Amino acid sequence: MSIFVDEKTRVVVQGITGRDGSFHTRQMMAYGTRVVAGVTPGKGGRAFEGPGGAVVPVFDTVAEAVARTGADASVVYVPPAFAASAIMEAADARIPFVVCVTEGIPVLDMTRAHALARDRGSRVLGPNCPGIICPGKTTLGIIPGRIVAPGPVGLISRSGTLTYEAVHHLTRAGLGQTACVGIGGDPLIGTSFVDCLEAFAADPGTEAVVMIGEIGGTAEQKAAAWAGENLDIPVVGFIAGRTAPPGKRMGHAGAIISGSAGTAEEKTRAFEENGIRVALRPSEISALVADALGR
Amino acid sequence: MSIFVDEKTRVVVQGITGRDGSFHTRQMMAYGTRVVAGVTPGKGGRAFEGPGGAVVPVFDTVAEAVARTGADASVVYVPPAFAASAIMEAADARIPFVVCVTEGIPVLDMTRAHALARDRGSRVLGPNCPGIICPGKTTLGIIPGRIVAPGPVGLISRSGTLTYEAVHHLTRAGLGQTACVGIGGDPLIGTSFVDCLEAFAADPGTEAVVMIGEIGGTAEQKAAAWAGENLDIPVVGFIAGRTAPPGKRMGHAGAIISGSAGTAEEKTRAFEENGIRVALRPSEISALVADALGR
Amino acid sequence: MNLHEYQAKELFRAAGMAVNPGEVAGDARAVRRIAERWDGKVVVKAQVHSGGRGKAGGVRLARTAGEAESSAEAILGMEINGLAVERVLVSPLEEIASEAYAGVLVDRDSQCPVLMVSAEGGVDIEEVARDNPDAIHRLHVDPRYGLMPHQAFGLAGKLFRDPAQRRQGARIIAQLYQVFVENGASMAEINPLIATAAGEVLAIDAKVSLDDNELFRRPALAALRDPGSEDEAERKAREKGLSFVRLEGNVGCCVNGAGLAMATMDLVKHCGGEPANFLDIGGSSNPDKVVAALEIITADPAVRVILFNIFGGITRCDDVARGIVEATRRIEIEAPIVIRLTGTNERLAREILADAGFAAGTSMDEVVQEAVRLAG
Amino acid sequence: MNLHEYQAKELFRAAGMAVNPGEVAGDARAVRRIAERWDGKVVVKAQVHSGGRGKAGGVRLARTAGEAESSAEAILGMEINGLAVERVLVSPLEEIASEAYAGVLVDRDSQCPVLMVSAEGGVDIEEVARDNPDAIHRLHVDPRYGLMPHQAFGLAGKLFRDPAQRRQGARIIAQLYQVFVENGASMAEINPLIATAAGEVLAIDAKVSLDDNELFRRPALAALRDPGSEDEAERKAREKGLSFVRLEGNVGCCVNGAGLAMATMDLVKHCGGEPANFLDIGGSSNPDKVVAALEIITADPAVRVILFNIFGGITRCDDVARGIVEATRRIEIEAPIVIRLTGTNERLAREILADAGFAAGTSMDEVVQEAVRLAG
Repeated sequence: MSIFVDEKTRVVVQGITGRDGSFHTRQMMAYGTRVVAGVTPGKGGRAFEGPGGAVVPVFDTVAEAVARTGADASVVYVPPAFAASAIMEAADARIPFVVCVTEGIPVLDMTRAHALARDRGSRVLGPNCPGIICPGKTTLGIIPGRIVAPGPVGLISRSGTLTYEAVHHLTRAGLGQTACVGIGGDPLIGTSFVDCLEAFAADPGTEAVVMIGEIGGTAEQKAAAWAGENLDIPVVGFIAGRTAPPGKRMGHAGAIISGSAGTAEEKTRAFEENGIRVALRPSEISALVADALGR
Repeated sequence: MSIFVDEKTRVVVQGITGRDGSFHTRQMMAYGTRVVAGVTPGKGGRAFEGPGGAVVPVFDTVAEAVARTGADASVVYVPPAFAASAIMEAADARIPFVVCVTEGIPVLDMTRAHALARDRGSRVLGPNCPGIICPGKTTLGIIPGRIVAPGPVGLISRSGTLTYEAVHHLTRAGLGQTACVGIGGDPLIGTSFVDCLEAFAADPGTEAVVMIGEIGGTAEQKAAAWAGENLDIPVVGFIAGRTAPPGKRMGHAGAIISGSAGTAEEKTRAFEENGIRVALRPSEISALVADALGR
Repeated sequence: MNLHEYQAKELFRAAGMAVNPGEVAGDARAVRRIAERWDGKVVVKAQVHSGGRGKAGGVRLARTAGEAESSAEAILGMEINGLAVERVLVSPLEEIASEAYAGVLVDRDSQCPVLMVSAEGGVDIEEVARDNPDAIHRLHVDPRYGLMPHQAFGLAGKLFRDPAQRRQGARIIAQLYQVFVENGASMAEINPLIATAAGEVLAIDAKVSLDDNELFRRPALAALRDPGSEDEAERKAREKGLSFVRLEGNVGCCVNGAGLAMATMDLVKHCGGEPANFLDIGGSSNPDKVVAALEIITADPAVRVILFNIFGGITRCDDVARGIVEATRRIEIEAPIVIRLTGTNERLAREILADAGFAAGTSMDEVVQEAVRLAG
Repeated sequence: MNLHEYQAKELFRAAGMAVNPGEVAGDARAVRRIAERWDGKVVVKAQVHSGGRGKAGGVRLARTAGEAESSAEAILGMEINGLAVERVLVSPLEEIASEAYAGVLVDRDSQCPVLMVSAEGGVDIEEVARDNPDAIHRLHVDPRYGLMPHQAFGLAGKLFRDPAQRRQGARIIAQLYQVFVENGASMAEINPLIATAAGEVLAIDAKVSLDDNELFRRPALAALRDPGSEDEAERKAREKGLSFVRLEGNVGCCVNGAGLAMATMDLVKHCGGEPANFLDIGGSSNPDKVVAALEIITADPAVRVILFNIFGGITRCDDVARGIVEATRRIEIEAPIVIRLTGTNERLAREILADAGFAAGTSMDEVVQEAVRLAG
């Protein structure tokens, strides 16, 4: 099983003719994602060549792409100056699920984009996220397909490569995944840990969840509280940034400790208080999951 | 019976210390309206003296007034430059029913105010309207209490004094009212003919409806179509402005014929096509109502 | 309040829009000098608050400066729909490859600004709306978000196929919306929005109406009002806070409330008369307003009878009565005055009127019939 | 990007806010001349990107111009939290009747700007938040509507009882929000917002942080960056598009991805070592970035070992390998380099490294342990 998307999801790629957009569109198509349309303003009418001779029509606007192809999810690979507008365009075209990979979008732009997405009933994943992969089914974003495998574990993470590290260990330990979701490293993200936990809770295929958090904000604490209250499958946690100094932005715009909130200690405590076992090294995650699943 | 408000409605008056606000607050209180609070920014803490020694507390903000008095309706007597903000304040304080008497509010201000009212779930009556009176129960606005009487007729109108003219005839003919609603003469109004028709349709006390329209827009046509489709009590109509020239604003900002839409002929035809008998003179309205009610 | 084309274009330019150049002049010699700057190849356009300028001969093309001068001579002083032309706008001729339309106004139903574009520009958009409604594309702008870039780009795609022109069109549409919002307009329009032979997208006409209710906070815009373009009586009424529209008949009407005023006009007509005007003295009780109203009505030589129809609510009948008495003292009124009064302070009003020798009825029907009879 | 107080105050003044006057100077003689203008009764404040200026002695009051000069001498050249003070702001002393706080930032949970005000101003707001959280009043601003007048007036009521001061306070709160939004700030703060003895409401301090992601479209604001206030290595990293934070240890870290970079630091510590830095080379595959990263890391004399941890996704391992080889050719690197590579083009990367005499592991745990061992 999977969450949010599956093999039937029809994907439009915004910024398909750009450097990142074209590269990752081919990667997604090679994995099996149904990329049905691309959008680049001013390049409507062209055809994008995917792997194996597959051809994807390019449109000027998302609305046209939806009208002509029935796309029901979007992936945004658009430079930061225009990315919030691209999300708003997708939401305004009533795309129900929008993945935004772009990093570096102004936060005030995102306050408006998130507001419109809420008004239009669109779920945004990200921005500044690697996307979502449902092993064996579909991938939207940039998570490398070769490190995942189908199986019973749901994974949620604020980061990109750290997610790969954890998934890699899981896959090598024979613990495949229902879905791996990178929710993004920005302070304002459209899909939270809790949103993903709810989705995994409703997915009969998911038997355990891995949550990979980091310093900054209180999203992990909320997720832990929610899991403690509502989730009856085991959760394994990891928090990056135990050695990060306060007040410094650690790469991700969201990874900054302000005041006493947002430290790794606080988050670790919240995890443990809610029955979530916390790995101290990425390599420990798979062992804790195997243990929790009784394997 | 009544619609939207009744004798239990707790009213806050915005602009209570102003010339119009204070005069009409006393009129409303004299009629029996439960005026529980007033708001004038900068005058919080004062007391407003109503008729018969009654005292109304004045607050700086609507939020305070609601918190302290449980007000659940507002009447706005605030100059046009600040009236849209006053409506937004009321909506933001989650007042479910807001009457705005003020005339001359910039239309673009009202696009925002109406949007917020929708977002916050507030119904706005007006602006540029005389308000609503439920004979024997309550009055919010400026409709003179002495011309109405309780009875089975619901009245909806875009104008003020023309409403009085019609009500006056009804009352003298022994045809009292459940409620008389002035929806306002502006192009953008919060409560439409259809909204009022729906409310009257749900009110068991209303046995006939009078709709007094005028040139400009297509609200009367929509109301006629709705009534033809949904209403099983008789409706009597009147349209003002049969002699108005096109392209000229007849007093009300909304009363302007543009193109072929919005003429009195179009509206009269829409009424008649939907079984609404149309009076050619205000004085005919009561006779048509009496006839429709079989009196 | 309507702006002249040249004023509207200034607002467009201030927003950075690509607008064709132009200069305003009030006499034909000046037009010749301006036209020389563009080799005489210009268009001379009457600046007047009226549609159908072209059909009325108020827009002329010239190939030489001399032609421009004689065109200006023909246009200046011309009357278009009763309005004298006092100024012309002179602009260089553009080579037009295509003509489109773009406009924005506030839509009553959605309560939002609505942008309208059509690839059929340069013609009366009302006609397009009637004859070929599918040629007009509408977009409702959510006032909470304003016009979003993809929306402007989407609309521009209805007008231009060439990507560069589409981008220019999108920019102009966004600027049109910006002008509309930032100046408190009730309507803003470009017709035509052209692509030139060289491929540039350019606004070569401009029409902006401002929301009168916005003017109090926009003194610079309020100052653009052209007093010469307004009917004298309507101007005076506006200054006195009265709503007045001149009509063709001979029954002068003075009513409180716009709806009742229209209904009164209708009843005059229904009884076989012809109203001379729409006049709403508004809700406030002020004898001075009544005096001003009577001055405006009696200034119209066609008026044979003056009809008051007052339903007192906020308006106090005694204030109206005092105004009538005061006016008859100050100005010579030959036409008979017929009065209907009911409502607030009605009794006091009747006493005041009786002291001055006036009677007043209570029935609108009866009084209107009487007025029509007197207008004979 | 943090602004200095004097820069933030300029933004406030541009929005029309009532801000106390002040002038910036870089030497004590100039401070004396400035102070004379206000009879010597001034406050001299270090302009440095650090909190706790007062506690560190960076804010001094003077009663005479001479005192102002000696205060400036004491402050200029002082180090506050490792940052040298190069400029002071000189302002006249105000008679303070009350001190309040007003600030705005974007709230993660509501995804809206949130305004915070407190009648307890002039002190560390974090302390107030901890010790007396009820003294802080929060308002979420719906970004679709912006700050509405009643909201600003409501907040001002938490600060001022006097109606005139409340109105002034509401105006300043609205202006603060305007500065925040119009300049793309991530934080804007007035602490304290005072009422003077004469009853005026005035911002006498100002703190603004700009969202780095906004700077590309705000060149005038980007130009306000004070290069002297930045760590040299952090400045260079920023210019090269790297995320870098200097730490205290001796294991230089070079990682792709912020989360993995933090996890690597944590693992270094977990294995008994101390990371010398956080460094994320980002996702793009670019040998030049790797060279720049190595230059920055090796410029730190404390570094005893350099640890690469690369999980190739978008990042191509061969690009990183090329960068390492290239850097060792261009610069002298004494510290041993320990490499972990896995993912995209891993095999090619190993070949490139082997040709240059480097080995690379595949296990993060093993390689980190090795690096810690080598750092000794």
